[in-house]
Amino acid sequence: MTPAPDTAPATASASGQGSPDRPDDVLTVRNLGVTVGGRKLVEDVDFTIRAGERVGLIGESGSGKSLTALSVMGLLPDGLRATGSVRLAGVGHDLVDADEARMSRVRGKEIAMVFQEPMTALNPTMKVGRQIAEVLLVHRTRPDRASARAAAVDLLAQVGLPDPAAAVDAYPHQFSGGQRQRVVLAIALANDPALLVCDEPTTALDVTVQARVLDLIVRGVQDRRSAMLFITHDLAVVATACERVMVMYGGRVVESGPVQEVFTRPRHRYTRGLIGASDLTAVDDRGRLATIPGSVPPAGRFPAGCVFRNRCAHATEACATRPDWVPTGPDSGYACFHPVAESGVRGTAVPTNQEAGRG
Amino acid sequence: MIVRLVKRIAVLLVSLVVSSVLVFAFMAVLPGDPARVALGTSASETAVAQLREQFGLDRPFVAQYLSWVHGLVTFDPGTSYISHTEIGPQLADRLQVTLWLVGAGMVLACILAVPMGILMAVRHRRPSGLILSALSQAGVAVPAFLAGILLITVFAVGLGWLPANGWTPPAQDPVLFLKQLVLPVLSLGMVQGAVLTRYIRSAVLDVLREDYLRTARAKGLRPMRALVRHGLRNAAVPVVTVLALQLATLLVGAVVIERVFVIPGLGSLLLDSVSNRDLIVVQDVVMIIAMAVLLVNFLVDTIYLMIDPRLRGGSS
Amino acid sequence: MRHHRRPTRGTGAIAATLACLLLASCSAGSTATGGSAGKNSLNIGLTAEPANFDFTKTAGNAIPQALLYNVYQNLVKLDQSGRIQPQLATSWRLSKDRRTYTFHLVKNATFSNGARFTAEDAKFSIERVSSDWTVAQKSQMDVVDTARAVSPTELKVTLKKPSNDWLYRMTTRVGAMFSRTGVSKLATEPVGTGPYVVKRWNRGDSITLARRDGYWGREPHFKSVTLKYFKDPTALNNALLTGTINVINDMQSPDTLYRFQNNPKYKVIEGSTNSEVVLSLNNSSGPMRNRKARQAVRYAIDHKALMDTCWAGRGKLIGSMVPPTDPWYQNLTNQYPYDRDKAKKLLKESGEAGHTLRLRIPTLPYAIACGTVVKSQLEQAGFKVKLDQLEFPAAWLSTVFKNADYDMSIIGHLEPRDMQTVFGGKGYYTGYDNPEFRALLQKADQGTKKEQITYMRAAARLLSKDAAADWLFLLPMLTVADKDITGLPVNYVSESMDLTGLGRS
Amino acid sequence: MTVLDTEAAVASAAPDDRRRRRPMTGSLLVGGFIVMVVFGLALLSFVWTPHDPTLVNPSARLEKPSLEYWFGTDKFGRDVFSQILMGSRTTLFVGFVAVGVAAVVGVPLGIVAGMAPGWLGELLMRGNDLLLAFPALLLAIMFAAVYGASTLVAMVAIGIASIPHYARLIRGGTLQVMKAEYVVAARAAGRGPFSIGLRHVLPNVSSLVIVQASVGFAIAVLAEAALSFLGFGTPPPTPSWGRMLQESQEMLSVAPRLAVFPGIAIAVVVLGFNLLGDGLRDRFDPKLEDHR
Repeated sequence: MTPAPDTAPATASASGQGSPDRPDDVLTVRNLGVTVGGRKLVEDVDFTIRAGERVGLIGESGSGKSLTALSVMGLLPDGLRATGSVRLAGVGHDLVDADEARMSRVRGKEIAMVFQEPMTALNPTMKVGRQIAEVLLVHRTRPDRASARAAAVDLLAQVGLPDPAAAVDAYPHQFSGGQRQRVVLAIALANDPALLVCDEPTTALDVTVQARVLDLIVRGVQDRRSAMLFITHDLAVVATACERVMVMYGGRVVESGPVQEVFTRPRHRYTRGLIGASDLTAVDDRGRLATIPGSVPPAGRFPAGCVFRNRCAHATEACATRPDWVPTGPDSGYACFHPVAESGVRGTAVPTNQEAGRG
Repeated sequence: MIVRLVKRIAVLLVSLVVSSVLVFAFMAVLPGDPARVALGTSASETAVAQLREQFGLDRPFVAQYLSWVHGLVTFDPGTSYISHTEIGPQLADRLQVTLWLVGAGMVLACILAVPMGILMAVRHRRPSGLILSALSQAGVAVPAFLAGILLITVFAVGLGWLPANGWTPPAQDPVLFLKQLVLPVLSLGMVQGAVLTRYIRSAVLDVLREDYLRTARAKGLRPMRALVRHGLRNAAVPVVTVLALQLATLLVGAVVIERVFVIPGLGSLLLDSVSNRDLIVVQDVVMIIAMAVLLVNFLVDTIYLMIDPRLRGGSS
Repeated sequence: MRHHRRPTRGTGAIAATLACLLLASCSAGSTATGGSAGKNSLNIGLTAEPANFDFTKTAGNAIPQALLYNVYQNLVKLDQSGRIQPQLATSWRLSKDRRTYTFHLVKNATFSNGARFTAEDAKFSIERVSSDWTVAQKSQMDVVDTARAVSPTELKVTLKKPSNDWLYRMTTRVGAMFSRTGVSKLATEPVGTGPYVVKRWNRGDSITLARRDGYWGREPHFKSVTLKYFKDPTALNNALLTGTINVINDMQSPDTLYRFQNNPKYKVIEGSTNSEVVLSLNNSSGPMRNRKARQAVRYAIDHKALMDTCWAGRGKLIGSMVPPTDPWYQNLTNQYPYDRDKAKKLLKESGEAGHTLRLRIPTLPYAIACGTVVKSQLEQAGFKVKLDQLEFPAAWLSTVFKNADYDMSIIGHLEPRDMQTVFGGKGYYTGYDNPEFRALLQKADQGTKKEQITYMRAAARLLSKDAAADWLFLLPMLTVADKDITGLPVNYVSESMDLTGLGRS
Repeated sequence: MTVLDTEAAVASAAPDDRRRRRPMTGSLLVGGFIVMVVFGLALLSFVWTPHDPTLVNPSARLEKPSLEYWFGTDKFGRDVFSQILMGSRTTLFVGFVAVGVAAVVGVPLGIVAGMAPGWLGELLMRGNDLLLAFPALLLAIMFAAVYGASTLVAMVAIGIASIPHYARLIRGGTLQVMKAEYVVAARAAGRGPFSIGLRHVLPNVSSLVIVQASVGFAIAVLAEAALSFLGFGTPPPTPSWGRMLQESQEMLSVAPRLAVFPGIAIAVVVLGFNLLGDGLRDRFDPKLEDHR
């Protein structure tokens, strides 16, 4: 997770570009940027995910976390361009700027994705069994329709759908949102991907089913020894599902590290605010919940220098220049001129897994 | 599903009855006594009265309406006031002509519009997409009869490749039939195609924004294949609705092309009958068109009912 | 709202089929241009299609134009120069008291249903006019007292009073000879003694006449003649240019005539018709009752400029209701020469200047063209004119013709010798009611040939002087045909388009 | 619906304060420009035309374009340019009548059908669909037969035939608005249906109406041309592009320019209104869009 300007290739995990550095590195992102018409929506994002590792990516709406995920998938909307480098273990080419023919061989096989809206992510006019079978047939991981169908039944059983043999012949509208998300998950896990990207997979679901779907995702990933990049704005979810977390704001990674460490001892002022805002037990003198003042600026309109400085109570003139990445461990660090002192942290509990405050 | 089907059939029947009443009532308002027109300018009042009696025009409206509907239902619409000939075969002939014209025109329109519309949607931000889009906009803006006149001027009168106008029943001379069909079908197909292209573009654009299309790509389908496998089926729904509506509308809309190319279709029968005050024929033609529109809409509805899994179930 | 459906495999199949179809037709199209008739057949382009084949009950000129002299025959017929000639009668004689005609009929004539033509059929046909016909022309037979078949080949017709006009009318539709056994389906299956029979009728498109086997007279050249109908003059031109038809009979777009005149493939014939384009004035009500106002109208119109503008200068300025092919024709154009100042003065004197005149024209090419010019010219002379376009025939007939709800209209009166009908009858839409005029017409009808001419001329002059209407011009007969077509009629003076003389060189 | 994050990011990345970044803003500009020019020409024709457009001048028949006659003259010697100028008035009249009739009836109908209880809305829409059974051209021909051919009659017919399209569209929009929380709140606060329709629904569906009206204008102009061609449109001597085109047909071989000028005028105006409609549609929420 990494640095800033051209000065430091200083991250522990990163050294040089090209193929993954270590044998168990699954995804290596270097210097990733996303631009639209000259505006930078995401810039200088560097990170690595190792095999079987579950990494969370949190931030408010507009922080660029979804764009980061979509860049990895090569599914940016029309008009948006990715720069930098995204390498996947076992794939001989860079995913950025790869042509559709190459990307389509990777998607669904090496990387798979679970989307936010289960209600619309499935084709309403196709039986779910065929939709699952399709991903197997496209990548020829099953030789024929019959075996693909059998595999689909199996997958539906794995994601805990009742009566999977009947479910393959049902249409999406016959399922509830949580059930549909399981179908989407079944599609994503069908080819045992090296990396699963989840974009707020539980946000649209009822609170009561969120935990179960989350549990299924984690189990599915663990069973396959797949790596996971998990995008959410819900800190509790990250705490439950991930080992490591990256905090994004204004299109940049502002802090990263093991979940426990970042959530209990945040260094970046933004991370601190975020955690404070999701702590429903902490109120101020007047009995109000803590919030981050101001609102997220429109993309590309973040201040120069530290992107958070216009909402930060601690900002000084120094913040007008860009803060360097300060590594604090092999996979952790932050970019802030006025970090929270390591000792002076109020003991903030890791939020429990429930509908926590949203950015 | 059966309940829905029964409901739709009931709606269709009620619509048919209501529209037949509307048509009949409208005809009653039309100025110009058919008997007078049939007899010419200086026929005596007694002769006119006699003819009115013969046609049954002196009966109460309800009786006239009922016998008209009876004629329609039994496929025996009776005899024209003006031509003194059976209307049934004439309607069948004219309808056949127009169906050839409109059918071939629509098929051509589809052949042009489906690939164009998809291409325009897929490339809607690229120069090629914009150029196609501009072309289709221009196509929509040109009146169909102007296109027809230009085609005649160039290909018939100028180059002498094809006949300028006329109609020959296919059974009489198939080669001539085809030759005479080309230009009218072209002018109809191009203009309709341009209109259709816009609809297809917009439908495909809508579908391209759908999440399930992104899901399909995330599965590893290439964009075109994802669109074909997952998108087109869904994009087809609004397009087919429009297509059905256009098809029915064209039954009379083709009259302009029929006029340019001197084709004895349903539209020109309508025009002739209106100017001759051949009211029964006018009534029948209008009713045929209304029936066609209602029927086609009903069929489209029913097909959706059969195909869309979401409509099939209990919930809407 | 409706929802999603499966893509259509069926569409693909249909599409492929049609693609083949289009390809086939394109390649077929490149070999030849179209439905040009073979050597033994002829295609003629016309404008007004008959509604049916029964002119005894259906008004209009389209039916006699197609059938008379071709399918039906008369005892006597009218030739190109307007003279009466024998047809089914070999000769005829008029009694001294000018009331009894004796016709000697051809011996070997048969109807297309196989029946022989005899004097009984002639008697039947004449009597049938009064008993069964419904069209306006039936009154032309009112003058007949009795018709008697003296022998199978001799017919005696006695009139109630002498009438020059009656024999002339026998050349028109009312003189058509029907079979006693062939009048049951007149609307669809006409039975006559002529050289042609109706073979096929593609309604809305064409009528095909076929040469009849066993025709009693001289066989016409063409085995089959197709009459193709075009509502639009441009389509008619294009059809000739692309070889779909061989002849345009009575062309309605004179501005385009030059295309054929300068082309060696075609010949153009300009002849005369009976069709006076009349600016009819409502003599019985409204501002046009005023004679001075009517005269002002006549002075206000520059006929030469009008004809040049709306009919490309083709046609003839006549100034009266009499075409040059009638024996009593005289040029009356100098009675009301174009004089805008005089028109303004007369209009002022009439006291009608404040009224807005309703010029209600039918939707016919010449009427629309002339209406535009007439309105402009009248306005320049100080009239206020409102132009209404009424759909022809129905709306124009009921509004202008039947109800006389108009001040001015424009219509071509194309019936032959129609001065009597248009201005002599009571209740006619022109509303012209002048006993002196009617007396002149009566004298003309009952007098000798010479007297007829004298009185008809006097009547026409009176009509013109009264400004009962303004005669804009006489429509020309413009025939355009392939160079090799021979025997084309020059004038259109009878009700028939006589096909029997046509040939190919 | 879609990835909210991305959408928001993309939207806020657009210049200005538009809510969405949509392509083809050019269509709005070009369409708007053309429409403004037509309005300008129509206004100009009230104060100035080079010649009297209805004056028949036999001595100037079929003149070629010149300084005197910019677009030449027709077979009656009338100035074509002046007629085109005057014709723009007819064109606008045509559009306003057709769109006006359709909107005045269709919009309230759509709103009522959208706000009414289910069965009533259904009934209204069924009746509305019945109108679809009578295509515009058919209705126009019938009306012309009854009331005589005139621009007004023809366009009222076209307007009536377009009512169902407006009603359907507006009903769809109304149903969406009625689901919105502020409407639910207003209803909970006891506001009557009339007040809600006027204060909440109408303003929110007005963008739909504007888009549809722009497209409806184009349809009306084309319909006028077709009807004039059939002889059911604008009667002479009122200058109308449709009738000029019809009149020019006969003269096509003699003076093709007579067809070219009105033909281009019609095509450009139709294009203009269509582009304007597209552009406006792009600016407003695309999810509310319907297909004519």
